[in-house]
This record gives sequence, structure tokens and C-alpha cells, in this order.
Amino acid sequence: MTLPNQTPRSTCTLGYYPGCALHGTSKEYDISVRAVAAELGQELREIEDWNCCGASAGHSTNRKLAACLSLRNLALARQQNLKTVLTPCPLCSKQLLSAAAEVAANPQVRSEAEQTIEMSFGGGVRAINYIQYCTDSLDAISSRIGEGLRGLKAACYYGCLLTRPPKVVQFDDAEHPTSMENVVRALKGEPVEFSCKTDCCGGGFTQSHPEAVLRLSRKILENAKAAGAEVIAVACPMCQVNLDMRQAAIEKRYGISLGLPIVYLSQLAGLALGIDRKKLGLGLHFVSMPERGA
Amino acid sequence: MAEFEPKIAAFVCTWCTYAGADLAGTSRLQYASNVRVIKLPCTGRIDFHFIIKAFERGADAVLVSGCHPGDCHYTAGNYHARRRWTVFRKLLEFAGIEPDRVTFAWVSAAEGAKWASLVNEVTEKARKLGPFTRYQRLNEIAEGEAER
Amino acid sequence: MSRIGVFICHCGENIAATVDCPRVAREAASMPGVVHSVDYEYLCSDPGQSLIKDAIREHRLSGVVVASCSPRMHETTFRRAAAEAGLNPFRCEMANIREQCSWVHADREQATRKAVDLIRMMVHKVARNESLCPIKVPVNKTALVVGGGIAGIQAALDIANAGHRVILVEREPSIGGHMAQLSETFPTLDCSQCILTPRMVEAASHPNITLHVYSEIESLTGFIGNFEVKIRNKAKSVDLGLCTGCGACTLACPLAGRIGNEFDRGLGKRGAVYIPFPQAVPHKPVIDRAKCLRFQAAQKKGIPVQDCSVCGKCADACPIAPRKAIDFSQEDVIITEKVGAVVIATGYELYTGGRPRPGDRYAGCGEYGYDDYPDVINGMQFERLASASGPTQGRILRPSDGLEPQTVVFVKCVGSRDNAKGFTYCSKVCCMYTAKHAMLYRHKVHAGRAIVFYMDVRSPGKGFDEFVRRAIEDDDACYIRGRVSKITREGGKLLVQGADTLSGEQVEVMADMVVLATAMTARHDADELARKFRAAYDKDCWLTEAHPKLRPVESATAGVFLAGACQGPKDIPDSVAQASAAAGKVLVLFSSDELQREPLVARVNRTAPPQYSTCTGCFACKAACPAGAIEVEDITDKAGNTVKSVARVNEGVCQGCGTCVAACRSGSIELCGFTDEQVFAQIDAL
Amino acid sequence: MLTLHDTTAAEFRAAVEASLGQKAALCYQCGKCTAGCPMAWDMDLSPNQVVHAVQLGMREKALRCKSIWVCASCETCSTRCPKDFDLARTMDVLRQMSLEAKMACPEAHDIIDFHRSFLNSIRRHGRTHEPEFIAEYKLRSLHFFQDAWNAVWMALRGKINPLPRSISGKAAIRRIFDRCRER
Repeated sequence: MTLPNQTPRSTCTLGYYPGCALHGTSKEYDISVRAVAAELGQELREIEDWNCCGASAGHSTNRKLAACLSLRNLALARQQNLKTVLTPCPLCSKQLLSAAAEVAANPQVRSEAEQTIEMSFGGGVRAINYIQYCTDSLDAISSRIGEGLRGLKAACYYGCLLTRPPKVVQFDDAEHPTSMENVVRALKGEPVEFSCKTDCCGGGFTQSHPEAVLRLSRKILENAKAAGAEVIAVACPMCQVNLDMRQAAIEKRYGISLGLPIVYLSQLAGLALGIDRKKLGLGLHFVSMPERGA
Repeated sequence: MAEFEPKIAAFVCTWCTYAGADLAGTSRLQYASNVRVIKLPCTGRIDFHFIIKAFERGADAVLVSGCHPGDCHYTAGNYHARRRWTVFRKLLEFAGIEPDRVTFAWVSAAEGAKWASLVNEVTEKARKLGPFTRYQRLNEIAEGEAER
Repeated sequence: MSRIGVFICHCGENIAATVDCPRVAREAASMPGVVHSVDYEYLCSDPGQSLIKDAIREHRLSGVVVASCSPRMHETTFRRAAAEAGLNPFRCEMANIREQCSWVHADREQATRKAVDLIRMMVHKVARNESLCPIKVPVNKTALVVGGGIAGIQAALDIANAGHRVILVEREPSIGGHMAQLSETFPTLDCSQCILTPRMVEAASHPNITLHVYSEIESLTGFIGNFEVKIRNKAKSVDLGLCTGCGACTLACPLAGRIGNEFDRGLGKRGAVYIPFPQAVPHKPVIDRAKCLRFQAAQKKGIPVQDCSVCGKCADACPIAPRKAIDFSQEDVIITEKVGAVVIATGYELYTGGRPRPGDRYAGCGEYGYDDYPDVINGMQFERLASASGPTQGRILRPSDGLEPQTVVFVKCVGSRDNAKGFTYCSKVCCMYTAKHAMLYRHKVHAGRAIVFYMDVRSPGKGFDEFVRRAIEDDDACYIRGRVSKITREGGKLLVQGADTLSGEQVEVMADMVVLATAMTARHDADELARKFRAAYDKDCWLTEAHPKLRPVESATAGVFLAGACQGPKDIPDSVAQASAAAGKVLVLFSSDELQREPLVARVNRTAPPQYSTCTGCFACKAACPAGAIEVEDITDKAGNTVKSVARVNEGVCQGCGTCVAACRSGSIELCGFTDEQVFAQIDAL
Repeated sequence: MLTLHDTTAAEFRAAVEASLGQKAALCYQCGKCTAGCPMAWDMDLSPNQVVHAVQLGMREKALRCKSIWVCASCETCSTRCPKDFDLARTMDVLRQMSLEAKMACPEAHDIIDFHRSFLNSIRRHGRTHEPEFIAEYKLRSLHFFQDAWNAVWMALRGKINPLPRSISGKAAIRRIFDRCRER
């Protein structure tokens, strides 16, 4: 079918696709991302009427559905003339990227998908994750930073989907990424080297297979703790929930004490920029991050 | 007193047994250190005075080894050796040497393991037979004469 | 009084770890005649060698004992060093305290004591060593190449192209060997015969190459540079001089198309008089006397075949006149040639895949049903099926009913790596040719299913692994990791019972045809052949090289070289490479007119008149000498009348085994380097 | 007992390869996927065995196994595969086939129930609504009290929206679902 092609409004504002998690259980991620953007004078425009990407449930049980759901978001972004879309949730952004890649690679898949979503998609929409966002605005951030994080020891945890699958996300090194560390350094924090950077935390199994989450997240938490981390910096709502919400259970199950705050990179950026803790939703974690006196 | 450590003189040919013994070495096969190898081009070279002499000079057992029949580097040397051995064997007892003190065997260049076990066997045999002293007397006499 | 220097090598830790080298050096210093004794890290190193040279000059040494590795390793090294320092090389001896001491004894005390003993024995010997100078012998610059397969052809061509005469001997009626039977070759899939036949023709027509087909080696005598070979030209019953190869006789033979053709592995048929294959070189027939009606009849009647009246259709059909090219009266001819070097390229035999035949060195396999089911064939038979010049013109048709098989099972490691069957080794080429077979089959039968049972896929070599992956990924060969247990017949099909070790499940396949990748084996008469050439062979009867790494194409006998699969399983490129390497070695030998031999030869003593020699002229030595080096010398007085006849050793011929010495009743023969005096001295020092 | 002469095996393999866009024969069974899989401890077939099952067309084995469901889609296998074989995607393909063939492993029903509930929620509103799909999941899985306290805790901090907020294009979303589910 043919669709009315709206005349795109020219604007330099950044598209924003929060995804379901950031509107719900991970709203502090959303809050902090917006707060930091505001501080940097960066306007985020949320894709109007965006839908859920289907998450693991989508691609696990119906790849076509998964592709179409993401394609709709891309098409919307395109219509709303959002060329670059900040997508803080790595799963969402991976879904956007792979959907874009799939239709780009195969015109037949594309026309089918367009039929299905009742929209046309010309391509030309780029999804970026939050680390990329920080990296791009590093100058702006550094210029605004005083004492910053004052050497806060942070273990940068990427999890699976920020760097995998590399062919799709095309971000940093799949086995040994360093971009989050660079950002933390710019925030005057002190990244600690730890070996579980890209291990899996149990991802979508938070509810459906808690056993797996306990087992996998434990390794990550212990490893970070051993590396001398005060906090674990994350950029993925699933990782945050697993490591934070399940931490108590892990301590109980394995008789260990961790007490590791799991904070979003956006929250650290906010702190470094001197934004008030409340505005960063730092109170919304199970393991809350203590105030650091000078 | 410590266990009797026999001394074994081994007359071997260059091409098969000596090479076999080398192979035992390169394969790091451990065996009794009692053996003293005397390398000859071929078992055909072995004059049986060598064996008598060895006993006279304090060997408790003698090992003669060369290529398998048919494999002689010189085509027939080992056959001559074998023929002579069959004759000599009967002389041994006459010469006051238990035939068991002399062992005749074939060890090819590829039989490092066989060499190792052979040396061990011969050493054990010699241990059981005890030291060979009959000829020591002869030596003493010889040395006595030398002094005079 | 001799001045002996003793040098003890640590060989890094190899010796020093178990032998107390400094202590050995101290003890050696006090041995009779020893004026200098040191130990050193690596004597074979440059500084190590100069250490020895300097000592020889400084202490005016008359003898040197190097206690280190086996003389088989470094004797030449140290003797050369001695010579460079002006000491006669044969005054340098080695005591083997590594291979035969430090490496085989763990106890430090015992090993050290043994090392001392071994050195003492050598010191005593060296004290009695005399200066010897090498013997020069002429080199006959003609090469004998045994075997007319690709390796033999390659070696012959290389030597001939360098301008030397080559005698090429092939036991079959045509040269070409196994390669001529192959269809296409991995990993390039180029046609085997297309690349081979030009070489065959070149070899046969080369001015420097004398070709003897249908011939075998009777005996080889002599030594490097001066061998004498006897070759049996088996009676072909065809006068190759007259025969034009028209083939009229082969058509006329009443048995034509009734005898299994060896070249097609029984899948094709021939007559009693036959040309083995269309591209045969020479393209001339031979009569198979075991099958020919006339010869059989004559044998039964016990009359000479030319008087026999049976058949003779081949002779009638022969268009040559007046004398027919068919010559029933022909007999084996033994010819003698003198050659300076020999290249053995006798190749391999392929295990059929069936039960053992009489005289096999291994137990065969009954479980694959090779002898029982016509549709179970071996790799070479598949080659013939796939070959454009084969019995099916290259179409894959199963032997039983000539139908196109829809499911073909390929079984790897049939025989190979099957210790219970008597093969411990890997045949090296099967992985590759099985991948090729699966590929060829899929190319020729598009709907067909190729299933390969394997234990490993061994594909080292340029483009080899890529080739195997192509068979699996592009041509859909289904590889199952596991052996086949048994093959039985179910209706018109073959039931293959195998295993898939990756899933741990039993596997069953209903196959139309089964191809067994059977082991390469040494020729059934390889040991006999090896003896003829005085070459060593291993437990599987593969001929052994002089050194597994550093002398891969030399046999244990100087002047006899190895090429191709007679030395172990090999593919074509490896065989050709080794053949050229062997040819290179021959050319090095031929590059000088005479070569030096170690003077470790026998010598009959000479004394002053009236005795002249203690030799009594009994010539027991002559009977004992395996090399035929003992000659009779008449000693004459001034007047020229013979005083006595004594033995003399032709040192050009003597191989230095010393058998004569032990045989001599009067003790008149000595073996240089191993004189009674030297050996007794060693024994004395026990 | 595995029989290689029947054609169904080949058909299954072909079907998987079709929706995968890769040949199963690519995999040479080196086991690197298994070596790095964080969930292998909970699998009945190791990841490489799953591929092997596809290679030999062992449909039952591949579609009934638990492994395809406990796969966390962490993409480690696909990332490190020396043959560039996309095992993570293969898992997706097998899961879908397994559901369509009604062969899903009973042991994995929690995971499957969760996926169902999650998708249903999307189908209804265009976005997920935790209270709703968690509730549905608990009803399906009967894990009523799991995380009850966590839920309360989050609700108190406004992390759980009491009411679903549907998107305006939810009708379109529903059509997308229906179109993608029809066969």
C-alpha cells in the first residue's frame, strides 16, 4: 500500500526510544538519561506512539514478529524525522539495528514487513546506545565537570547485547570493550579492571528462570567486588535489575556479602555533573548508593 | 652388604643393535646401568677370544647382539656369527663358563624397547648366577709375573 | 707414549643432569696416556669445536676422546674438527654417554660411574688408533631406478635430464603405476592420466633412459658408486622389436573379455594376450602364460609350447610378416648392468578390504563383506568407476546390476589404525580421496546421497582442508563420526551398521553401494626386496630412511635412495617431491668422478721375507667375505717364481664388516679401526 | 537408533536452513559454542549437540530438547564461532518450530509461559504492562508469591504503573501480531 509521505520537520534534536523497561521498572534510567541530557542542553524527542520491541519473547518465538515490531518504531522515527535515536536499552537497540539490517539486506523481506506494519521504511535511522551517546558528547560533559566522581571505583559491566552480536551492533570490541571505562574516566571516576565485563547476567530470565540469574549474576558481582569496585556501572535495564534486585537473594543463597550498588552510567554522569541525587532516581535501587562525603 | 652389581660386556654391531640402543636412549627407556657396550661393525667381526677375554677382565656376563637374520648390513655377517656361536657354545662349559653367562640375541635398529628389556634380563640372570671369579686367579698370576 | 685429550660434553642438561661431568673429567685426567681432560657445555657448538682444536694444537694431542652423544650423531663433526687441527681424523673416537648412559639411567652415581668406564674403554682404544687415509673409489655415473610409478618416472627424468644414463625397471607390462589408475586428483580435481601420460611417454622415449618393463631385480651387489645389478626380463611372448601394438592379437584371443583386468581391479575384463590399458607405455601386449590356452595345454602335455598346436589365434591374427611378433618360445633373460646409485621407488599395495590372502602380513576384515557383496568396493575400484577410461566410461554404476546407486556409504580407516587387524598406522591419503570420491559421486549423481563414516578428518596440506570442507558444505557429503561395525545384505541393498559418536547413537544406513577407504600397505615382497638392496624396513615393511628428519630419502645403505610410497603412505605431491629429492641426492653423488670411503677396511699383514706374510693361504676369509673382496695374491721371489699365495683385500670392494678377521685361523687379517689390539684394549679396560 | 536413509531427516534440516539462511554443514563440531555457553549447565543437549541434531535431521531431538529454551540468547556462541555459524539465531528458529509443532519441552514451561504473557501484553497495548503480564505469568506458572515483596517495594517507588497505557496504534500492533502468526 502507499502511504502519505509527511514533509519532515528539520530539527537537530535527538530521537529517543526509551522502551518499556524505562517507562516502568527501570524508570530511574529514564529519569537520569533525561536529566543529563537537559544539563547538556540536549533535547530528546521521544518517538511518538512507539511500541515494545518484543524483547527476548519476541525474537525467541517469532523472529518475523520481532522484526516487524522494531521496524514500526524505525518507520515512526523516520516519519518524525529522527535520524539518530538514542536507545538506552541494549536489547531494544539491538532489535532496532537487526531489524534495519534485515530489511536492508533483503528487499523481499522488507516489502513483506512493510505490508505487515502498514508503513514504508526508507532506512536512514541510526540507533545508538547510551555509551555511544556519552562518548559523542564527551567534550560537553568534560567541560562541565568539576571534581566529578572523585575517583569512585566503578566496575564497567556491559553484559551481552551492548557488544553482541558484533556484526549487528558494531560497537567497541566484543570481547574486551573499553568505551564505558573511557566515559567513567572522563567523569573523573576510576574504572576497575574485571574479567566479567561481557558475561551474561541471566538477561530475560529475571522472572522465568531466577535460578539462572542467581548463578550467573553471582559470578559477576563477586568478580567486581574482588576487583575492588565500589559500584558496578551498567547501561542495561535487565542487567541492572538482575544484579540489583537479585543481589539480596544471591547473598542469602551463597552466604556471601556484596552490598554493591548497581548504578546506570547515566546516573554516574549525572552525579559527576553535580545533578541532585533525587533527580537521578538514585533512591530507587534495592542496593542504594551511599552519599560520598568529600 | 649391598646387592651384587654384575658387570656386563656387550658386543654389538653398529647397524642394528647399536642403533637400537641409541633408540632406547632417544625414547628415554630406563634400564640397568650394568652394561658396557663395545661397538663393532658387525657381529661377524666377533672373535670369541673377545668373550673369554671379557670374562677374564671381570665381566660377569656377556651379551652378543646384531641384526636379525637376513637383515645384516653386510648381508651375511650375522650368519657367520651365529654359526660360530653354535660351535663356541659347547666350548664355554669346557672353559669353565656357565653357558647362561653368555646371551646371544637379535636387536634391530627399531627395537629400542627390546634392547632395554634384554639388558635387564641379562643383568638379572647375572645377579642370580653371582660374580664370575674363576679367571681372577689367572689375572693374579699374570700380574704376579708382570711384577717379576 | 700417546698424548690423549678427553672432552666431556654436558649437552646442556641432557648429560649433565644425570652425569657428574666435572667429576668424570677429573677421573679421566688420571687415565693412562691422558694429558688433557675438560668438560664443556656444548662441544658440538662452534666454540666447543674450537676448544677441541686449540687443545689438540696446544697439548700436541695424539688422540682424542669426545664423550657426548652417539657417534651416529656427531662422529663426522668431531673427526672433521680433529682434522682441521691437524690430527688424523681416525685418531678421534667418541664415548656415547648420552643415548646409552645419561638418557637411560636415572641414578646419578651409577650413570657417572658408567660414563667413566665408557670413557676409559675409549681412551685405551684410542691409544692404539693409527692414522688412516680415506680410500678413493671411482663412481659409475649410471643410475638404477626400480619402479615405474610416478615417483620412479620423476626420479628417472630428473637424473636423465641432468645428462646421466638411467636404467628404469618396472615389473608390470607398462609404466605408470597406481597414478595411472586414478580418475581425478585432490585437491585440484585435475585428471590424473592427463598429467601423467605425457611423463610416461617422455620417460620411455628419453635418450638417456633405458626402460625395462615386465622385469624384476634379481640381485644387487657392490657398493656406492660401483653396484652391479642383475635384471630379469620376464618373457612377454611378444617380440617388442617387431610388434607395432596394433592390438589385433588381443581381439583374436578366445579368452578376450573373460579374465579380470588387474588394471581395473577386476571391474574390467581382458584376454590372455593383452595391453593393460589404452594409454599403456610401451603400448605393446604380453601373453599371460598362466591363463593362455596354448601354454596351459603345452604344460599339461609336458611339451615345449612351440610344438603345441592348441589355439595360436593371436599368432594367426598378428599382421607382422614374415616373422610374427608373437613369440611363444621366448624365455626370461637376465641382463647385468653396472650402476653407481639406486633409487627404490617400488610403491605400495592397496589392501583390498576383504579377508586376508595367503602371505598377508595383516588380518583382513570380514565385517565389511568385501568378498561377499559385489557392491562393496574399495577406493581404487571407485577410481576406476569414476575414470573416463574405466570400465563404465566414468559413470558411477554399481557392479552387481549396473544401476546408478542413490545412496553411497564411504567408510574411512578400513584397515588403517586398526591395531587388531595389524595396521597401527594412518594411511594418510584416505581422508582426502574419500572427500574427493564423495564429491565426484555428488557431481555425477546429483540426487545421490553420500554418507561418510570417519574417525578423524586429517587434511594437512595446501588447500586440503578447504577441499574437505567443500565436500561437506557445498556438495552435502554427510560426515558421521564413527566406525562401521558390520555390513550385511538386506534385499537388494546393503545395511550399514555404524555409530555416531557425537550423538552417541547407533546409525543404520540402507545403501546401494559401499566404498571402503582401505589402507595402503607395503608390497607383499617389500622385505625380500629390502634385503636385495640391503635397505632397512620397519615392522610394517615400509623401507626406513637413514634419518627420520635429516636424511629422509637415503636408505641405510650408502648409494641406495628411497622415493615414493615404498617408504610409507604418501600422496602424489609428496611422492614426486621425494623422488626429485632422491634424484638430487644421486646427482650430488654423480657430481664427482671419485668418492672417498672411510678406510675402515680389512688388511692382510705383510712381513719381511722369508715369511712375507703370516697368511697361510687357507682362504677361509675368501669364503667368509660377503662382499667378495678377498683376492689371491701370488708372492714371487726375485726370480719371479711364486713363493706362496696369500690373501689380499681389494679395499675398493671391502665393506669393512670384519667377518674375515674373525674367520682367519692364523690371525693374519686386521680390520682397520677395529684391530684385535684395539678391541682387546677396550675389553682390558672393562 | 538413527536411520540416515529416510528423507524426513533431510527435510527437517532443509527447513531449519531455509529460515536460518545458513547451512548446518558449516558447523564442524569444534564445541567452542558449548565451551563458552553460560547456560550449558542447565541444558540436556549441549549447544554443539543441538547443531549436530539439526545436521543429521534429528527433528524430535532438536525440537523437544530443553536446551533451546534455557538458551539466554546472550549471543556468545555466534560471536565466537570460528565458522560464523549463527547458533543464537538457530535457537530462535528451533524455538519457533518447537512451539508450532507443539513439541516444546515441558520442563521449560515457565520460560514459555513468560514469553506468552509478555507478548500478549504487547498485543493488547502495544507496550508491556508489568502488573498485567506478571499476573498472567503467575497464573500460568503458578509462581504466585515469587517476588511479591519486590513488587510491593517497586510499586511504592512508583516503578510499577497501576494502569496500562495503551498506544494509539495498538490496532495496528494487533494486526502485526496476527499477520506474523498466520502460517
